[in-house]
Amino acid sequence: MNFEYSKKDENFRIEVREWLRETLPHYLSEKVKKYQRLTKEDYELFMNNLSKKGWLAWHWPVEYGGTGWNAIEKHIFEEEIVKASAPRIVPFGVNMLGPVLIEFGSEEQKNYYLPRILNNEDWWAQGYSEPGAGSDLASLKTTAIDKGDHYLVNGQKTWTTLGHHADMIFCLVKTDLNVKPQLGISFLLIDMKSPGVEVKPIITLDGEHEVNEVWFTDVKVPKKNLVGKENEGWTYAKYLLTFERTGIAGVPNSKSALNHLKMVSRKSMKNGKPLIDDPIFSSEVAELEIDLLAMEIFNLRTVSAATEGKAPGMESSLLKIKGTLVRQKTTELLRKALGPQALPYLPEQFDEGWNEMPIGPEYAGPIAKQYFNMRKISIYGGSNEIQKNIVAKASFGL
Amino acid sequence: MNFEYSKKDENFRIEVREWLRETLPHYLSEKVKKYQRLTKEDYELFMNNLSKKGWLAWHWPVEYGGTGWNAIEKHIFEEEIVKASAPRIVPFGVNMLGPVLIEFGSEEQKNYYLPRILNNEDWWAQGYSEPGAGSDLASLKTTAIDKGDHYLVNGQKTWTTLGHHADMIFCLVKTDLNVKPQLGISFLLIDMKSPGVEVKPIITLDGEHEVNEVWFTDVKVPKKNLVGKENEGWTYAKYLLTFERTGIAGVPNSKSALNHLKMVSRKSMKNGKPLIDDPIFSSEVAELEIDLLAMEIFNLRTVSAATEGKAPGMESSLLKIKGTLVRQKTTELLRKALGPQALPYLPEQFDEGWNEMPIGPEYAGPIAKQYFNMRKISIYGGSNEIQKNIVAKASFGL
Amino acid sequence: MDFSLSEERKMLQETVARFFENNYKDIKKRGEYLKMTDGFSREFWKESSNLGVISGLVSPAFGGLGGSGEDICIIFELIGKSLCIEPFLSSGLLSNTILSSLNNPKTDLINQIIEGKLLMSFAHMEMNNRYEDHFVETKAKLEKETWKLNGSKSFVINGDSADKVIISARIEGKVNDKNGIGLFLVDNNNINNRPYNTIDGYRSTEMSFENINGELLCKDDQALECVIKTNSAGALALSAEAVGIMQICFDLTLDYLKTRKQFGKSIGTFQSIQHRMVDMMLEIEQVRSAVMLASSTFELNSTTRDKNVSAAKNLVGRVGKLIAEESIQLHGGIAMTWEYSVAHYAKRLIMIDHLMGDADYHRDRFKLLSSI
Amino acid sequence: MDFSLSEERKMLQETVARFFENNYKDIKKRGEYLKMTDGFSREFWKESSNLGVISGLVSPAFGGLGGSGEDICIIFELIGKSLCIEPFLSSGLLSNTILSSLNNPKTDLINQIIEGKLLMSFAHMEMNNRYEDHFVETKAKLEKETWKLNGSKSFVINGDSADKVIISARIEGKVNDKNGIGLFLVDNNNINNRPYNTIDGYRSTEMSFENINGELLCKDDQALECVIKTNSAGALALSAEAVGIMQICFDLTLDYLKTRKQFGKSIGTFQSIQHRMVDMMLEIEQVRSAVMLASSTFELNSTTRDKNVSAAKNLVGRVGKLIAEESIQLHGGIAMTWEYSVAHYAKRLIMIDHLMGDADYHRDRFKLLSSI
Repeated sequence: MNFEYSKKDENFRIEVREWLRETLPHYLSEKVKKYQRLTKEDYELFMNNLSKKGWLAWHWPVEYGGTGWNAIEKHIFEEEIVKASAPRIVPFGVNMLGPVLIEFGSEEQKNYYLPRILNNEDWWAQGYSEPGAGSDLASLKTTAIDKGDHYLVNGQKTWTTLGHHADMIFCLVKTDLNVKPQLGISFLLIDMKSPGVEVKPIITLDGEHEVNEVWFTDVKVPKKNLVGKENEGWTYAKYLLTFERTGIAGVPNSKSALNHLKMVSRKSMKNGKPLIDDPIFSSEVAELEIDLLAMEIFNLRTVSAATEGKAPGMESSLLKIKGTLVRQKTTELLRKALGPQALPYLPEQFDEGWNEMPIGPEYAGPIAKQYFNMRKISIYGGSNEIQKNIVAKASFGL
Repeated sequence: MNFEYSKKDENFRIEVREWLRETLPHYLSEKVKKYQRLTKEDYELFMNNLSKKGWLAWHWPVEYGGTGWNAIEKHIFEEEIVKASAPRIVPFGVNMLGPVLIEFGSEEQKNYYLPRILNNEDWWAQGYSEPGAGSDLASLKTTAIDKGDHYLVNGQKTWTTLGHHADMIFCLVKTDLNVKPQLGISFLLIDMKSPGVEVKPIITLDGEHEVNEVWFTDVKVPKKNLVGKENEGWTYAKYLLTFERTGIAGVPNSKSALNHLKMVSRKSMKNGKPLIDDPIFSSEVAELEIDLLAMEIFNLRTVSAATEGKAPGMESSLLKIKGTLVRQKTTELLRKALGPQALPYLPEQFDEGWNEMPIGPEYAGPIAKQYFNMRKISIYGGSNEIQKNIVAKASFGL
Repeated sequence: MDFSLSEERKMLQETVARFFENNYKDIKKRGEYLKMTDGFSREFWKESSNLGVISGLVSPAFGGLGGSGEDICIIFELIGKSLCIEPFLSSGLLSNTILSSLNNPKTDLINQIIEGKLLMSFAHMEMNNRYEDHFVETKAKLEKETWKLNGSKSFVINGDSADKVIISARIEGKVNDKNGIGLFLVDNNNINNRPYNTIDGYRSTEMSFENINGELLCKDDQALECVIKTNSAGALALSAEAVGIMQICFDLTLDYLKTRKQFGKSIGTFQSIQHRMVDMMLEIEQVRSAVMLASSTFELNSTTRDKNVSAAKNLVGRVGKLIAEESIQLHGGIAMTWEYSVAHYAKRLIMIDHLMGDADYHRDRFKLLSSI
Repeated sequence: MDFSLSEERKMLQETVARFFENNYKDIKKRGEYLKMTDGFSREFWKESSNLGVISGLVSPAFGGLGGSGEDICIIFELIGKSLCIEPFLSSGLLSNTILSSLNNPKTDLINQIIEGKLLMSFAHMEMNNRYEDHFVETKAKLEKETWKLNGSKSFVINGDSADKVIISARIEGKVNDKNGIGLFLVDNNNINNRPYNTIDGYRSTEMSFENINGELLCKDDQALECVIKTNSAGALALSAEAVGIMQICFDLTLDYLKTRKQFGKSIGTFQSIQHRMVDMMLEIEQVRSAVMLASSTFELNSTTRDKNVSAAKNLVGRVGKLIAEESIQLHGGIAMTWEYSVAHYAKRLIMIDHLMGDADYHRDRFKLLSSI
């Protein structure tokens, strides 16, 4: 056993870090650090840079314009992006749709869409969840009726992240209503400018607009926009959901959040002493750090196995569960660290260019908001309960 | 609202306390305090005293020789018994069978058995659990075949507490094998001296012999030993299980254990200072004390409602769950408090008259043993999981 | 021993419950109130006064109709259930507690508050004060028989709309000294206010002031005991509020579990979910019990009072987190939306742990008071 | 980066695994060994030596065949799986670690241990020492060029059967001083032993001695560093042992859940049980990961070594409790019996937290070493 990165890996890390230092604008990393709202342009700037560098499609095989990186390299890349406080890479086109098209798309679809994704020309959204179907995708209600040369789509998608920026959306739709729930689903690409598509914002509990409802009323979708075979969308959906995700545990994010927590608890005072000197608070921080340390190794074990071609199975689910718990615990301790300073909530503080005096220390502003926002990570992408069901089914032979 | 005991209640408490002080031998309370093994005679001495005083059948109505106490008085009685370090009252005859006979027994059974219970003449055991039926009593396998004037009993009971002392056992047996599990069960009184009855000790994980297997091989049981009607034993069993139990949360025991914990953590040293000065350890003790304080009120609320004739429903289950958690947490902290002193295990230390030097402080001896022993309380009497099922079914309308 | 409410209190409970239900029937109404100038509805406040809800927080000795620990808890549990954002805590409870605890109680002001004519607030917290009763940096000095105050106060609940403010200020000693604190009555016109909303939808303000006049209400031991008692009253009220919120969170979750279907069954039929609901139910009963104890002993000696309040508030902090997080998790996505009420209940429940001492603070105070 | 074992180590693993399985195939066999004079089987120990298991704990530099953090963990994980009670910890690891860490390593003694001819034990703990490395009351004084030892030692694992004992004793300073400690080699014949079994079925002893001769092995900084290193080695080994035990507990529980029926279904089909099994599985993977980290960095500088060992041992303490308690609870009654093996695994798992520093001790040490 040897947990050290190879010289080659270390060089790769330096390359990524240097590139980020050179190309990521200071104002943008500052916005990310301060949890300010990112504009469409902010995301696009970063993704265009990646595209120019040839690093946008970091999960793709080389022959399609991807990087061909192994799992360790991907892991390093993800770590450095978070460390540099870069915006997150909007994953819907490049990380989610891309691999599905590469595996199941027609030549025409590949030739048309893949270069556009590589060049960051379309903003893609994901149309999986529906109001009645959260983690249970089999009970979809959105229908696509065969009308000869096109489908007529009716229904509603929800939790569409950044859908208000999107040019295109890939959707799971019902094309056969007379079969068992998991059959009769197809995978459709829909132009957001089509007549009958309507995007309605969902304001989340932290007062922010990031997710949306997308409504379809008699939307015509050309047949060439069907991916793979009709009624086999469930297979593609599952492929996408289980697609190797080295970052599922969110180790880099939790590491960065833990460092932030340590900074905050050194500055927060309790009875005239830094909070970090409080034996109980520091013990909570220490055990969280130990959990994270263990999870980092668990994650690397899984990543490392993936480089040897072993597909992560229930490990992905376990890492998703632990990853969300650790991340949420970090936001909880941050909130606790602030004491009463967690109360004030100035929505305008998260706008670019806001330069009033904050209330209390500047770091305090986003913390309670982040705590509530982070409740979502154990719900979306297959809730932790669903992950447990998956592990039980796959591993226990029950 | 008023949480104070009435003057009348306080006087009653003094009466019980005085009586215990006068009648409970010092050697016996010392044995209890030191967790030494109690002999059959130890239990009987205390129960005979209670019998003479007219307090043994403390749950029974006055007309049957009971005390007629209300729930508050019963609660006080239970508290004082624990505080005085008296042996526990073996509950099988007086608390379990007694109420069932009073409600469902024949006149002949009442006239014969109730006085014998009142006078502590028979040692009763409980024959509910079977190897294949723990919390799920409906799947019993012990059979009683109708042979005209008697039943022929075959099968095996398990977890029979103190069954090696018993003269009599009340059993649930199958009298009809052709109906749904919960039907076809009868409630039978069996003489332990009958040919074909065999008691085999079960040694528990702490090395102690308290529970037993009881085997029945072609045991003849006279028909007059059937309680109530044939095949309706399930009703009586449920009656017994839900019979008003003021003590289900074990508040007095946990209070006494908490005091013990405080004593031990004042004497245990960490880095040259009493462990109780360690902020983390003392915080665990404090939060446990708060939980117990809340549970005591929760318990009193339930007890108090019972005096007004409101039968405790899901409260019993909730109190059972919380009561076991609090008690187990106390034993856990006791174990933790000892550090390495928890390791030595001298079985002979729990024999009467043992007077060698203990290893480490005298209080250390029983603590690890008790921690392991107390794992049972969340398993028996309907495991905590079963209690949760009961609450969910009864209260959620799901 | 008696765990039931007296007939009068049952009536109070029913009246207030009906009143809140009619005026806070949904979370949108609350949102509208919140957007008003003061962060609450003056009209609702006036009606609360007419109905005697405010006077329910004040002892008959000072013209009220209640004021015991039990009364406070009855009203605040209902405040919790309706997520009411009116200044019951600042004016109704904290200010009245101080005004009535003085050697010469300010009965005139109390009566004006009860009548809904006067709003007041208690400005004790400071930016560097983490819940401590005696941590006061704000300075008071006597100039020609007039007390002059200098400094700033933080997180003053409904401080912006208050007509008068009670300010804790240090007459002498160091920031952390137990002695040397005074309480002063100040006209809010003289204070520089920076109002804002809190994450859970309440109005608060940062106050700063230079050389403003203050009327000395009490000082030293009396002032400290007054702050302690007031903060304990606040912690008790918030604990009762939390009980109300927890109950609503539980009920909303159970309702949702019954109606929401997944994999062809209502979610509530899944055993793992049921067991978590039982855990929630059990812990809510525990909190309810602790709050009952604290409320019924609130008039006893200060050690018993503060010890039992701390037990309740500590448990509220621990269980509140469980209930808030589980309510959101068991709902799933819908609980993450602004539109659905459970998020607002959960936010308030969590933030209650950041007011009047969090679980850690009260655990440590409990430790001290029960000599662990 | 490489998380797999080398071929040599895989072979070691397989050989040792097969050996343990053949000799510890059921819990009754262990019970028989335990009842022997020494609390273990001399025959088994001799075979362990022949097979090279003991030398697997010693570096080739001192005549062994392993001795790295990884080797230690491979062997102790298997010891955990078989619940082996042989003196691998006392003789095999702790004594050898000290003997090989000296400026003049005692290679002759090491070789005798490897060959199964010599048993040794490390007597460091005392009745009032709660895991601290430098807490030593036992006294050593130089009389006419001979070191004389006075005092008592507690919880000396397999101390009764040891031929020689290494005793930590204070040459100067106060009980809690970091300096002034010496390690001494003593003949066990001179020591008064009071042997007993521990609750988890291991042999331990209380030692007392008056004015006995000791050979000074090292003192001051070197002695302290030696104690720290030895205790870290022990904590690492126990952590690996715990991983093996947890895996068995999990497997036994899963097996039981599959076969045991209740309400007409196997218990394992109940969702609430499944979710708890997933929690267990996840936490075991966490512990396994932490132990892998600690084992692979055990040869690095002492800060890294001790920090990662403490992380692992802290997690072992926390997760061990979960696994032990859940294994018993999910089994139900049968786990409460002596006859069924899970109780013995659970007992050992819990008591591992009482050896070589508990979860609290190692959390505090982790805090210190990672400057939290």
